[in-house]
Amino acid sequence: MAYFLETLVSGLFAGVMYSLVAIGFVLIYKASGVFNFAQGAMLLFAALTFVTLVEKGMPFALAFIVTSLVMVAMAILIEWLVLRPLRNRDPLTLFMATLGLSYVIEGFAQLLMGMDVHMLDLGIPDVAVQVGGIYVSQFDIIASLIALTLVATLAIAFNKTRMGISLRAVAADTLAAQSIGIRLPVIWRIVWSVAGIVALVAGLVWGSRQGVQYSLSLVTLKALPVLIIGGFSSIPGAIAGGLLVGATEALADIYVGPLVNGSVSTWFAYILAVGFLLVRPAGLFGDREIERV
Amino acid sequence: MTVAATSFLEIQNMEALYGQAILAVRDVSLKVEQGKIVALLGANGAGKTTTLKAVSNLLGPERGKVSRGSILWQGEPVSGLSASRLVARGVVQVLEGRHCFAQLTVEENILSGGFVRKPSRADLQRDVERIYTWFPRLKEKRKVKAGLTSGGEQQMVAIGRALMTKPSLVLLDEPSMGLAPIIVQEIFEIIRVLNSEQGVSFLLAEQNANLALRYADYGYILENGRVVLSGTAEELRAREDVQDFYLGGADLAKPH
Amino acid sequence: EDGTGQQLYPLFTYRTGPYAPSFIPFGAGNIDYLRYINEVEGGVDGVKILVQECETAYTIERGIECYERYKNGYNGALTAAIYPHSSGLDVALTDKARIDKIPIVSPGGGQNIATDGRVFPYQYPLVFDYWSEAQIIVDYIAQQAGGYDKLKGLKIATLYHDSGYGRDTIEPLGILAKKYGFEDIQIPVPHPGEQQQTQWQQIRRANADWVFLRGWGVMTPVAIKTAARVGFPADRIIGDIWSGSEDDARPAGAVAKGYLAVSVFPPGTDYGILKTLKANILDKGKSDLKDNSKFGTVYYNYGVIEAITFVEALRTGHKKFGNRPLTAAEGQWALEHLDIDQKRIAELGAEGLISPLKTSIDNHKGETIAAKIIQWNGQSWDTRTDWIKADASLFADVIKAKAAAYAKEKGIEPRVATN
Amino acid sequence: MTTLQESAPSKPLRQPALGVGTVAIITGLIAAFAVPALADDYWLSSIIIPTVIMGLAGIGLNLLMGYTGLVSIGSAAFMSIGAFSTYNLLLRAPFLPLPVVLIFAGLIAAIAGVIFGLPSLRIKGFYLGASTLGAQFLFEWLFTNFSWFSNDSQSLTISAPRLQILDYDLQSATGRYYLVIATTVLLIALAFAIVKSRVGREWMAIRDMDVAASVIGIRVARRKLLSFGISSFFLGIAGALWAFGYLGTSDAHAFNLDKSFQILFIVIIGGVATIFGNFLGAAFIVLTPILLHRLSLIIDLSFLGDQGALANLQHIIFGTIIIVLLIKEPDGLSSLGRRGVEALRSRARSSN
Amino acid sequence: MTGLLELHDVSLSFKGVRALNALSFSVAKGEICALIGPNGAGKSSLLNVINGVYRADAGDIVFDGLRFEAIHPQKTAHLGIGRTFQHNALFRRLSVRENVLAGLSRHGNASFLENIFRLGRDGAERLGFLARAERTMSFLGLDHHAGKIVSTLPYGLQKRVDLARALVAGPKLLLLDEPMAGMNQEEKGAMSRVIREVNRVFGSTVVLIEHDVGIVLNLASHVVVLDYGRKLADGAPDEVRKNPDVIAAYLGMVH
Ligand SMILES: Nc1ncnc2c1ncn2[C@@H]1O[C@H](COP(=O)(O)OP(=O)(O)OP(=O)(O)O)[C@@H](O)[C@H]1O
Ligand SMILES: Nc1ncnc2c1ncn2[C@@H]1O[C@H](COP(=O)(O)OP(=O)(O)OP(=O)(O)O)[C@@H](O)[C@H]1O
Ligand SMILES: CC(C)C[C@H](N)C(=O)O
Ligand SMILES: [Mg+2]
Ligand SMILES: [Mg+2]
Repeated sequence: MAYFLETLVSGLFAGVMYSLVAIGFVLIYKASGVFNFAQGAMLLFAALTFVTLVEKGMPFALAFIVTSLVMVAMAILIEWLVLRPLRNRDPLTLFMATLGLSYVIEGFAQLLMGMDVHMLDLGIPDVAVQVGGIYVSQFDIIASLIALTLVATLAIAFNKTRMGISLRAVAADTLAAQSIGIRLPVIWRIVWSVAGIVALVAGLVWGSRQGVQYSLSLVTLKALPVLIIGGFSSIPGAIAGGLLVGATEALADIYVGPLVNGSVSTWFAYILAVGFLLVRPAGLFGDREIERV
Repeated sequence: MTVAATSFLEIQNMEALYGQAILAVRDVSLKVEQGKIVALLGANGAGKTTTLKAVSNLLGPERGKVSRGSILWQGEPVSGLSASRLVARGVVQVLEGRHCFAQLTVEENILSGGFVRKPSRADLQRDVERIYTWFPRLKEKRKVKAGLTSGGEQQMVAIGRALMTKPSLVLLDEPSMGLAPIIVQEIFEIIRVLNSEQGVSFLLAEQNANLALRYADYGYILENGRVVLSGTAEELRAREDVQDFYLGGADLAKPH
Repeated sequence: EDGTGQQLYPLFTYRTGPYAPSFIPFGAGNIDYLRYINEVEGGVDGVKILVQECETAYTIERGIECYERYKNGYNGALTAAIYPHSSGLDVALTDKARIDKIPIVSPGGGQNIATDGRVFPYQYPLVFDYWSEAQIIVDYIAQQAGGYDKLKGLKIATLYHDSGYGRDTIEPLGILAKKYGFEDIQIPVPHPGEQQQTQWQQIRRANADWVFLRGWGVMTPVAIKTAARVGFPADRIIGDIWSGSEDDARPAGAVAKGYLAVSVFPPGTDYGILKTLKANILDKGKSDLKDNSKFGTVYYNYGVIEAITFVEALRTGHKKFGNRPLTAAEGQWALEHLDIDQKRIAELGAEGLISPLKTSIDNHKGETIAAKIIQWNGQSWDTRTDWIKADASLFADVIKAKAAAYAKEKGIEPRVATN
Repeated sequence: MTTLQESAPSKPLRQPALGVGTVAIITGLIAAFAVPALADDYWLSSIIIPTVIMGLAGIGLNLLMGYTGLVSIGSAAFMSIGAFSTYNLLLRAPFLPLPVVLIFAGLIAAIAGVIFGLPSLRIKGFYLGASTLGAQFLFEWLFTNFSWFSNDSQSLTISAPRLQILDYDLQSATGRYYLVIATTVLLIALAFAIVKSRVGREWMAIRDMDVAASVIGIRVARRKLLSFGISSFFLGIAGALWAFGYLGTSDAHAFNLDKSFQILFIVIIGGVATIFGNFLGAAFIVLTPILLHRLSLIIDLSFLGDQGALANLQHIIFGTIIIVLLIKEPDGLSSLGRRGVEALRSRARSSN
Repeated sequence: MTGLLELHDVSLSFKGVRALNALSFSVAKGEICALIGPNGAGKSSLLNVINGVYRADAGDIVFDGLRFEAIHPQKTAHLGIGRTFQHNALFRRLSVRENVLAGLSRHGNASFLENIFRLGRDGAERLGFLARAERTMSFLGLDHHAGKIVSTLPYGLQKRVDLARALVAGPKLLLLDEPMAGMNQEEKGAMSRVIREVNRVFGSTVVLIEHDVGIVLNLASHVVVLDYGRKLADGAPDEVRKNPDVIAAYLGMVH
């Protein structure tokens, strides 16, 4: 039982880590209907930029600000070079473009900053302490707090602010949004910038776990089932989906894995997600596609 | 009238293309004077929508462009202004068909129209309430996602949203399409009120020529992308050819 | 360019993807040594070496493409041997290599069963192999426990990279477990290994005494970090030779202190050949390294060692066939008759870097297999033990039997060892 | 209503198929005789064969995505099923001739396709796309975790046990080329037959507006599953050819997510809802990296420092080309071809 | 009352919105019945319930003697219910001919293998389909546009293609959702004639939603008025027009 609990708890924490990555996706999807596969590459890029600056002797806070600015610059470039020429194109084309983009960003990240493994120490102890029979690390708690804060802030921003409404309006109907004076380029730049900064946060958390290196860009694949379950367009869904995926995946790995001689973590979350979709076709909190005839 | 006569919106010999090759508007010249309601009539595919989009700079997203001629808004070429700048300068278009933001609630849709002006919270709320007094039906549905409302309700949302920008010229594309007669009348009454009380001008594309000419001051008739006829509303209504073609046989035209 | 008169060295790279950080220094070690041979020594017995890169991204599929591209040489330069830099690819190429008659060389990796050169004429798991590694690990643990008899009841968990490379120790550990009575726990980590929470929980739950970490790339630092999170002590984890570089331990941060690893490619710059390379290549700005601090690291030195085996094989071949580029058939003969003895090692300036290597038709791996155990002190590696030799007789029968079975299945007539 | 049924159609039934037909025959003849004679081994086995096979895989996905409007990001999984089925059938049922094995392998993939197509009855768009990743990861895992599928080979690789038809050995580059090209030609013909049939029309109807399709009586669910089945059939055979007609040796990871993305690129870049466009897309995917590599040999790029930088530069260029193509050729490369043909035709006309 | 179509206490709601509220009425075989009412009254929803796109919460429907509570849209097609849509629901990237041919799907009985390999029943089916499609297209004056992709056609023509697609299968009941929206008077007149013709020549019963009251009163023999999902009036056109409730809720002031 204790073991079960422990697995569950550590799964939940792992889920929070997935959520951190998923949030960036949701942002862009919600505000532009683009399924941004380059999110992983952005994460890598942000984290690499950050450690490179830190290794050059920059203090953490400054490095964070500078990296954020770099991500904003990147957002502006992406809007200008990719999104604007592709506006009003079908979502699949945009998805493919973000795939192309991920090659470009990954390439640049490594071209500019090398392929070494960098150590990143955020100064948060990542050693387990026993709390009521289960091991928890301070790092997990802080990561969860970060994720929750991000989610809360972004959810409020999206639902309550003018900017949020404009973002959603653009995603719903770009032409109509333009017709009432919403400026698409501005909106896109903002969303991609915010997504870039979220990527930086996620990149730092993940990077301090596994070192900052190419593999960071692969965490996208972990975030996808989270998105499916939570709903592509729901920010709270990213958390809910993350927790669900994290917990069930951990349990499955422990209890099912041995039966099939191996770890099931590469696919389990996906199959779970498919099962989930059969019951709720737009995920837990996603907007159902509105189709009226 | 004399001051206002300096033209507000002026289109000169405009030609418009879609995707480099499809000629949608061949030669359109028209004028909207301040404080007037101008009707743009014509059959399906005559080029009404294209003309309106050319004015509001929304052809770009459809891969269309103005290839010849000019469009002047208060003496300034619109080509130099972005769609959003135009809105800020008082030109707003209500798109044909129900282009509302499906995933946003009715109220959010309406609110979104107010953002360009950057009003205060209180002002924004007051403006929304004003829209609700015109379209009480929308108030009932304020929390409903716009995509789930009926066709007519969506049309009202689109108009209400555009009015939120406090325009001085509204480009209204087929407002009557799919609306119940009572709503159509309401909408046209609202147009009249806005026009007379607040001096808002309208350029109105309509199939229902009969109705449009009843409210308009002036009319243009398009055929195959050309202006073939223009005149004051009374003149047009009086002409026999117009009667036959656009106002329909008397039996069908009169609602009762 | 024209390669006529040159010897081709098809360099299978993975400069992109998750394993690039490992490859980059060992690619550089290779290239630097060959540059040195070409530019300072004027080639191998006068024969210049043409290096052609081919990116495999550590995937088998692309590796096969690379193999196809270079198996027949390049612009007139001849192929004498191919170094796939991946055990999985090594295995995958077994059949093709037999048909095409191209030697496949995997120093420090490859398949142990191919030690039997009578059945595997084209496979060369030179220097070291993972079965021996398993043996050495068990040896070390026994040493720590106070003797082989103390192994009984111990629990040794192997956390392996789920690939051809990673799976290679399952069988020998099974055999060893039976022999010594320890409990053998095998836990796979899916590629690339950036999440290992549940695996480590399993390890803790099983109350493992030791963990044999058969990692690769990002898997290693994540393993060390995750171990710390579940409270598993670092000094009870013994890394594989590919989990034992500076880049494996350093990113894990402070918790890596005490982490152990098997070492066959000793780090350091204090060897004659490294000094030569530094003077002739590195200091002249001709090194393939971008980051000179990687000079003398585990992976760099591995690259140098690998290149030495290639060059020495060519030399062996030249003695028999004359000083000209070797064909694959000649390369195969040469690889089978390698004899790098202490004297030659001294001439090479590689004392302490490599141990003697002598191959024969019977033994494609080399006769003595040994490794040291090293420990991470937070900054660098300290050597913990002297060379621990793997007892070749232990698996000899198993290997023979397996090879024979393989030969039977494939219809291969084992060669007779006549010299 | 009977009156409507009886009278004869007012227009000829068949559209003039002359153009397509002749082009097809000429291409076929070139493929059969000229190509193997002109191309050397390297070209044949490293460029032409993979292009053709990937084009075939593209057709597979295009039938699903371009014609039925169902997005799949897991196409490579069905290729792997085809490859592993072929391997096991050849190994375990030695009496079966190769063509029969290929068809069976396609059918096995088709069954898997139908099963993994079931979610499409409930979900759409990216949700569906993302859920097909389930197939992608599940099969990659299945074929690596259960060594039975690779006959317990230690590296979990499978290699062509025998590649022959009626004692004619197809191991050589030319032999493999003939195997690939013959299979592909047959499957292209099949693809055309399908999309021109009622089935194809109903697929497109579902793609364009599924509610309306269902309201007019199209059996939407069955048609979607059929589409998954047929698409996977093509992919399965393409997978078998990839493993044995091209690589010779393969493993489950050869059919990883990257391959699925490549197939997606082929469809989008080649042209959605086209058949021949897939081969243009495939040529792009196969040739671009090779050309970039060649280019790097010609142009002096030493200022970049090292080969790793070069690899990254190639990455960047590849990504950029993809984006540029998406921007400049919204309808895919096939429209480029169509424009070319039109230009030629109009020139021919004007010179008359 | 026995009609071709009968509704008994049909209700439908969406998250609190009552789109249909215990609605009952009957449509006689062979008549043209108009459905009018304010926007959002539930007219389109009603059509959607009848042909299975929506599932009623309560009540049942009798069509041609068959009683059902919920039905799959495909099934309704096979029963002989045809339908056009308020918002364009054509197969955008297909030609006019293909759109119309698709409308015949319910008559297809060749298996997919026969269809693909052009075996067995496919030949007859193909010829039969083409013949029927051509007839329908020429009946609606679409023959000159047969090969065009529908998304390139003007709106009015698209509406006609929609009608052709529904008509080609020979429906017993034809549900038309605002077939004349966005047309000018002349086009509306033409469309009215077509509908009357369809009703007369093919004997299809028609249920029609239309906001142009002039047209409706001219065309329909039976008018049902909905408001807030309830039936406000039901009867002959002239009665309905004079009904004060209808004037207040729908027609508005007479100008
Ligand atoms: N996005 C587009 N791409 C290509 N052609 C278009 C596009 N939009 C309109 N057209 C064509 O341009 C011409 C004019 O169309 P427009 O929409 O301006 O007419 P309209 O008068 O508004 O007609 P309606 O009454 O049907 O709305 C038509 O022939 C139409 O087919
Ligand atoms: N799919 C749906 N989801 C939620 N609400 C819906 C849905 N379909 C219809 N409704 C609601 O049902 C009510 C009736 O809508 P319906 O479309 O049937 O009206 P209508 O009478 O056809 O109006 P119009 O004349 O404007 O087309 C509306 O309030 C609408 O919001
Ligand atoms: C360089 C390689 C031989 C190492 C690798 N881990 C393998 O054995 O596959
Ligand atoms: Mg229009
Ligand atoms: Mg309606």
